[in-house]
Amino acid sequence: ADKVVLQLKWVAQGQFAGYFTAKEQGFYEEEGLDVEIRNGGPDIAPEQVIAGGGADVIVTWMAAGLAARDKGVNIVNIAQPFAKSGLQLICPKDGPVQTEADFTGHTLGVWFFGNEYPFYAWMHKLGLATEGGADGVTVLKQSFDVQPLIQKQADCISVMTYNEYWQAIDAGFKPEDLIVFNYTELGNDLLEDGLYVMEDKLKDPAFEDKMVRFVRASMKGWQYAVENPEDAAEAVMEAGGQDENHQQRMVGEVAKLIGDGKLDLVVYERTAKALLDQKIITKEPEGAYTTAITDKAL
Amino acid sequence: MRGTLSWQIMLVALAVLAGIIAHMTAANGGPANIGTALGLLAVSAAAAWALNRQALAKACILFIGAHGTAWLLLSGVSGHEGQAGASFYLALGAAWLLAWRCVTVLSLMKPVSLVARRALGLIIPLIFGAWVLILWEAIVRGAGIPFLLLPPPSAIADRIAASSSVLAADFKQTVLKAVLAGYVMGCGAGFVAAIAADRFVFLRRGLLPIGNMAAALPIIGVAPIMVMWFGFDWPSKAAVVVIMTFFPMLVNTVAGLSASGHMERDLMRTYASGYWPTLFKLRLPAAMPFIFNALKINSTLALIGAIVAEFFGTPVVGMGFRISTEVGRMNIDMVWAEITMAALAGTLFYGALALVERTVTFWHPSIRGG
Amino acid sequence: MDSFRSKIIPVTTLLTLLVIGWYAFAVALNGPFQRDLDRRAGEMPGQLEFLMRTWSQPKPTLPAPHQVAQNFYKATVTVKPWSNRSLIYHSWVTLSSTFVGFVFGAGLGILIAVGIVHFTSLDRSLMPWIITSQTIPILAIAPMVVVVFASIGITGLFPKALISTYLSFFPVAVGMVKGLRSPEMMHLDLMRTYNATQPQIFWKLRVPASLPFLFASMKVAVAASLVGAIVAELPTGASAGIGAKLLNGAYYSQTIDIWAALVAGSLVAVLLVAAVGLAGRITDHAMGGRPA
Amino acid sequence: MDVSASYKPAPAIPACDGRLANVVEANRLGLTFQTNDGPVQALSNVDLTIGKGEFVSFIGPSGCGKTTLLRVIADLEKPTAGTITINGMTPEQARQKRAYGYVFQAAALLPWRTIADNVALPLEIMGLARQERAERIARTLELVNLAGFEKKYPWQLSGGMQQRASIARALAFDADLLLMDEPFGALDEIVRDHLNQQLLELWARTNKTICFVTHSIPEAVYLSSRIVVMSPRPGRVTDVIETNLPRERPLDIRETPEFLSLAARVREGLKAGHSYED
Amino acid sequence: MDVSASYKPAPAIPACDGRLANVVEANRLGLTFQTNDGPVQALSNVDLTIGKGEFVSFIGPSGCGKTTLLRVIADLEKPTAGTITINGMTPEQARQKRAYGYVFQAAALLPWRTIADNVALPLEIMGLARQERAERIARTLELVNLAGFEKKYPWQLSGGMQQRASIARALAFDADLLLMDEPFGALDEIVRDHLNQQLLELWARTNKTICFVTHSIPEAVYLSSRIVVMSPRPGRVTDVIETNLPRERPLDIRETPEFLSLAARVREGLKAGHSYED
Ligand SMILES: Nc1ncnc2c1ncn2[C@@H]1O[C@H](COP(=O)(O)OP(=O)(O)OP(=O)(O)O)[C@@H](O)[C@H]1O
Ligand SMILES: Nc1ncnc2c1ncn2[C@@H]1O[C@H](COP(=O)(O)OP(=O)(O)OP(=O)(O)O)[C@@H](O)[C@H]1O
Ligand SMILES: Cc1ncc(C[n+]2csc(CCO)c2C)c(N)n1
Ligand SMILES: [Mg+2]
Ligand SMILES: [Mg+2]
Repeated sequence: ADKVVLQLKWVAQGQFAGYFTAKEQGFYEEEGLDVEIRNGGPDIAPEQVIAGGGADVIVTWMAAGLAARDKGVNIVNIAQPFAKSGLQLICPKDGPVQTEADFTGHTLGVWFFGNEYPFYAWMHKLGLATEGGADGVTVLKQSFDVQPLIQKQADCISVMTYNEYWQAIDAGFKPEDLIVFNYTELGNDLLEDGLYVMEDKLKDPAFEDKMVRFVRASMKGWQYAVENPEDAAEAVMEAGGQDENHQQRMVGEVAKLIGDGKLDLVVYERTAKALLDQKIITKEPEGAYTTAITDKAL
Repeated sequence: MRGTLSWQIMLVALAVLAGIIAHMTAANGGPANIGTALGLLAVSAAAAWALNRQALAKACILFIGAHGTAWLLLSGVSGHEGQAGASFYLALGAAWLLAWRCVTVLSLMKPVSLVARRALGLIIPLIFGAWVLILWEAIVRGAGIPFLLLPPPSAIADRIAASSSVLAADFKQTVLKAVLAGYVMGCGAGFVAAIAADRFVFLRRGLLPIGNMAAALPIIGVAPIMVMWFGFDWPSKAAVVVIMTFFPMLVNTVAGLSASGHMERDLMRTYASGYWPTLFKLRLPAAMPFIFNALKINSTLALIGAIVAEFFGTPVVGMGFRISTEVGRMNIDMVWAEITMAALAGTLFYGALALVERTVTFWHPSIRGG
Repeated sequence: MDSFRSKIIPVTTLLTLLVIGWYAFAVALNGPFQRDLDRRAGEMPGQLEFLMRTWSQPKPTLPAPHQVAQNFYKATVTVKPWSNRSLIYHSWVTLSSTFVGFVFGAGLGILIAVGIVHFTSLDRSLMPWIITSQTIPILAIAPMVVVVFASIGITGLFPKALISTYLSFFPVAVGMVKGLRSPEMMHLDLMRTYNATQPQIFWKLRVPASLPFLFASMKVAVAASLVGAIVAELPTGASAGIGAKLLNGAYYSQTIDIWAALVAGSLVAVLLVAAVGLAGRITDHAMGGRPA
Repeated sequence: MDVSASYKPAPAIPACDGRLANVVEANRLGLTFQTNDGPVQALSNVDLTIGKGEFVSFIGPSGCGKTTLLRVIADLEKPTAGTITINGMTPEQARQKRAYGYVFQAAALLPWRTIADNVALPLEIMGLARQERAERIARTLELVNLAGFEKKYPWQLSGGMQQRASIARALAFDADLLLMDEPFGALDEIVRDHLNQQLLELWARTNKTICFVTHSIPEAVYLSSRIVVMSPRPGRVTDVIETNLPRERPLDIRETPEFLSLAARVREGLKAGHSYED
Repeated sequence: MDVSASYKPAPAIPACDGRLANVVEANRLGLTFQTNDGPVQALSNVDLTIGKGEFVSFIGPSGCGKTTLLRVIADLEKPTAGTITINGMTPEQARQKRAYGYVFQAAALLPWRTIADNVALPLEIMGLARQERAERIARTLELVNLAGFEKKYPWQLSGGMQQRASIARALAFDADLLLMDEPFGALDEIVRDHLNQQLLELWARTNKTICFVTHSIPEAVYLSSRIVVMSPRPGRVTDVIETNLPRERPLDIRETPEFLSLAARVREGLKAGHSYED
């Protein structure tokens, strides 16, 4: 079997259920692939891993992927399992923030490490400064969890629909206690989990073929996971996930974001433009994606 | 020394020979200047060997030979990144050996004048450090190591120059606020705890085991909690530093307090000296070498602690914040710029401590010489 | 064992005080959120009921001791020791890389100290850079280190132990340099009159004289080594080890799990430091151990 | 040599047996050290009474327990048998009242203090004013002939000078009871004679009680009002000799027949305790 | 007392001036210490020749440079002026050949070694076999009367016993040149006499060269073939006295007129170097 190393963006969890399922259900094996899935973690940048040759293919967000490409790491999007964004900002209803207009002068929790681009794009659109002060917002680099909200250290915090949102609920917030700003609904969404490989490797037809099979099996895995969240959660647990109930719920939520695996060029253009507007990338990205793989695979 | 051929020079000769062969046989392309570099190496090695007796002249020649070669090689590699061959590395290695020889010659020199001694004390580590950088630059660029894994020092230097205001703000946030406050409080708390444990047997028996537990409260677990308790700004980082530095101070002070001699303690007993006078006049001075041990170890731990603590909830400024964020943004040169700042600050702080130590524990055999 | 018995009462007293303070802290820290919750639910619990609630939140800011104890008990006694859910298993994983890292770190530290004490050129050129090396926030770049190693195919215990080594060699090196230089001048003179060789002076004089410094430093080093191992477990994507437990706990806001893992980490620390202390005492005894 | 025999025995030292004025009273004192290789009996059945103003020398072979006895008096060692009182108090109480000054067998100077600061140490602890301290330091350093070495550190002095600094330190302390453990061991004859005379003068002037360990028989006889001869394994008192020499003692008293016969008696006692058969 | 004057002066020690057999030769030797408070001239213009098999005593007031001179001979201190050779070699070469054994003024025992192990230290360094070591240890500890204390640690011994252990250590080393810095300072008269005799016997038997620092005039006269009197600030040699006593010296030689007149001459020399006017 052909060996493939997949580097995830984060720890084993429902967010990656498709890949775990594909492995568990033998979809990769059917394609003649031997896939090793490497979990990520805080401060593991998949882009760095692939640049160092530590992986064949990575899962990362489009913004981070384009930023890395801008820095000379020639990675290419070969498939886009997540069609929609799961990012949102939540604020307690009894807090000071009710609408976008209330942001000024308040503290907002944001994840950094390449996850901050959608937020900055949004603030850029709203015309809000992010250096603090009375007419801007104060940005707090948020930890993994929802504590800043409980502790009232931030007026609003970032959550993923499939993860931290439910932690807030678990902690005792009721859905009706929360104001939710969903990036997708606001039209601010930047593309999230996609599959990326090094551009020069892709020139090798054997590698390309391997990726075709990989994407095909992965999407099959996602398909299966969406239809069988229990099995998918089980596969996640197998891979070192924590808290089975939570993973099941996560798979269920992630399922709502999954598309057919093909990159939606409209959203791609928007993502690229937002990054360019904020000077996160310095030039119009070229060749940052290929549809060749998905065309063959799906 | 003494007229014999040192092993470094012998190796240089071998490396130059091998380099010439490799250079002749290598395909065209690759870094420029290698021929010139090999020539310079050969000349300076021969001159150093000939000048066996005059240490200063010899050191100068070695210095010029080594660093001239380095300069030639580094300037030759630009435009040819990742194309270095055997001859390049042989020349580099030979230059490094010359520098090593230079350091050896310098450290065998025993100048009489104080100024010259001080200068030597600076030059030697600087040459060593310069070579860490030269080798790093040459290998990274010669082998074409991806920028994302390890940027060359020159890129880091450029970045430092370009982002000095950001670096200054981060330095202020992390070092001047969190580290200093935490260091002072942590060392102070460890010290006071050690005295308390020394004063009261009850506390000694109870506190030390519990202190041991605090030893390994891993910052990674403590930092989020401190953020919960002290907010996301620098006080929570200072708290982490306090926890990090507490234990080394406790352990060393406790060890130091039992370092005074038996006869001296008996002497104080005959004066019916109370606990405190004995502590201040005998046991603390005798404990000073240990306490400085802790202060030195802590000076580096404090920096690490504050930086790591900034991974968990911070305002968008600070060295740790910058490091983790810029890794995510693939600005690895910025990460190394921050690391350079941290290293510089830490080394200076440590050096200052070592100076204070020399004056405070002038009487200890380790300072009087031994 | 006598010293053990004499410690029991003070340790338990202090621990009791600690626990009481902890409960109080828990009320203080969990109280505000509990009040928010109650307000949102429109409830008005009594004084005692309120206390109970602050001590039984599912994701408290500061879990009450009994919550931690329950969790700890569950994760050690009721599960198979080698299962993924057992803190014993995770502690063991961390302990083994700590141990490897510490052994290498202490060895390296001693080696460096020996070099520095014997070669002025090393003292002059190496020492400043060893210090500098420690001011590099290795923990901050631990992920990069792990990435770099993974990219050349080195994974598993080695990168973790490497970070432990990096953190633990320094205290040992600094302490040993001091210790190896601490023999009395008169004793050094004595060895000179015997024309003792450097190794003889080293083994018969410098080493015995340095032992108090060595053991004090090793206590610090073993603790640092543990911190290093735990931190290194975060980015390796390791699913085993106390660090992985802490990370998972943190990621899912499971504060009780975090604290249970912290307790496990502390116990490991106590164990390690006590082991070094014991080794120190045995050595001291073997060297005539004059009572203080 | 001008040997003169004209000295009269001095009158018995007053209050030598008076209950009230006794400074040291030991009854069947014993001390056993526990060592890695079995117990060592350092003192056994020592009975001893020292009156106020006496000058008592302890002499005995090396290892017979002289230092140990002094340490028991000074409350640095607890007896394992018998009782001892100092000025009617326990040694601990006496120590806390700063009843005595102690000169150790080794100099025990603190390496981080200059000579002057070392002498100042007990004075600082007693809380004397700077002025008073400076004066006492100057006086006692002068007395032991170390004026001019105030600013040196101990390791910059010769062995004898260190020992003299330590004597100066004890004298500066100025307690009523002086415990001196071979203070003049490392000094040459001339300095020794000088210091002997200084000590006698001090004793005469201040009526201090002095317990003095020495290895020199002439020194013991020259200085003391009473000589306690000890013998080892287990350490015990084998002879107590009253010297009855006058308090005023010029150096050449050492050549008088009384002196020589006393010395001979001490020597006999000493020999008896030795294991050498010569 | 049975004073007998029947001893004849011994014949001049052979090779005392023979160029070849000189063990120590110092020419205009000087040594200045740099201290925080100015230079201290410890030795100045010292000329000294010691022949093979001589027993030379150094005597002089405390701080006059005796220890420093011995340390220069032993290559523990570098002279700042003049030259010195040991057996025709530099002190450094001599030290490297293990030409001498040194007894320090303080005992300098390693606290973590038992007495036997302390004596074993130089023997281990010389690489002697265990068997040989054990034998030498037993013999020398016996010599200094410390048999039975092999397993004790230094802090469990009295001051004098520690000093004796240190003497045993130097004797076990068994070098041809013995440098002894007040070895018997902390010992009582009886032990001292005993050890003096032992040392003389050893000297006679082995023809070692011995440099001996002492503060006791009788000891210096009793032991030496030559006495070097020194005086301080700056330390220099003021007198060199040949004793010319026979090599065989019973203890009571100390009461012969020759002895007493030698002692008086040394005392005069010593006094001259002192600043006391008495
Ligand atoms: N390391 C040193 N630094 C500065 N001065 C020193 C040092 N060692 C000795 N001296 C000085 O040198 C002089 C001679 O000292 P030395 O130890 O040789 O005397 P000594 O004759 O052995 O005296 P003693 O009989 O008291 O032992 C003294 O004045 C002393 O202060
Ligand atoms: N701390 C100790 N532990 C065990 N034994 C000890 C200790 N201190 C002293 N001794 C033993 O007690 C005995 C008496 O010792 P002490 O020091 O009183 O002798 P000393 O009369 O002062 O002899 P010196 O004249 O040699 O100083 C010795 O045999 C010694 O070995
Ligand atoms: C330091 C840090 N970075 C990101 C997240 C949140 N997070 C976890 S998974 C994920 C989506 C990426 O695939 C995001 C944004 C966090 N909690 N902490
Ligand atoms: Mg004694
Ligand atoms: Mg001396």
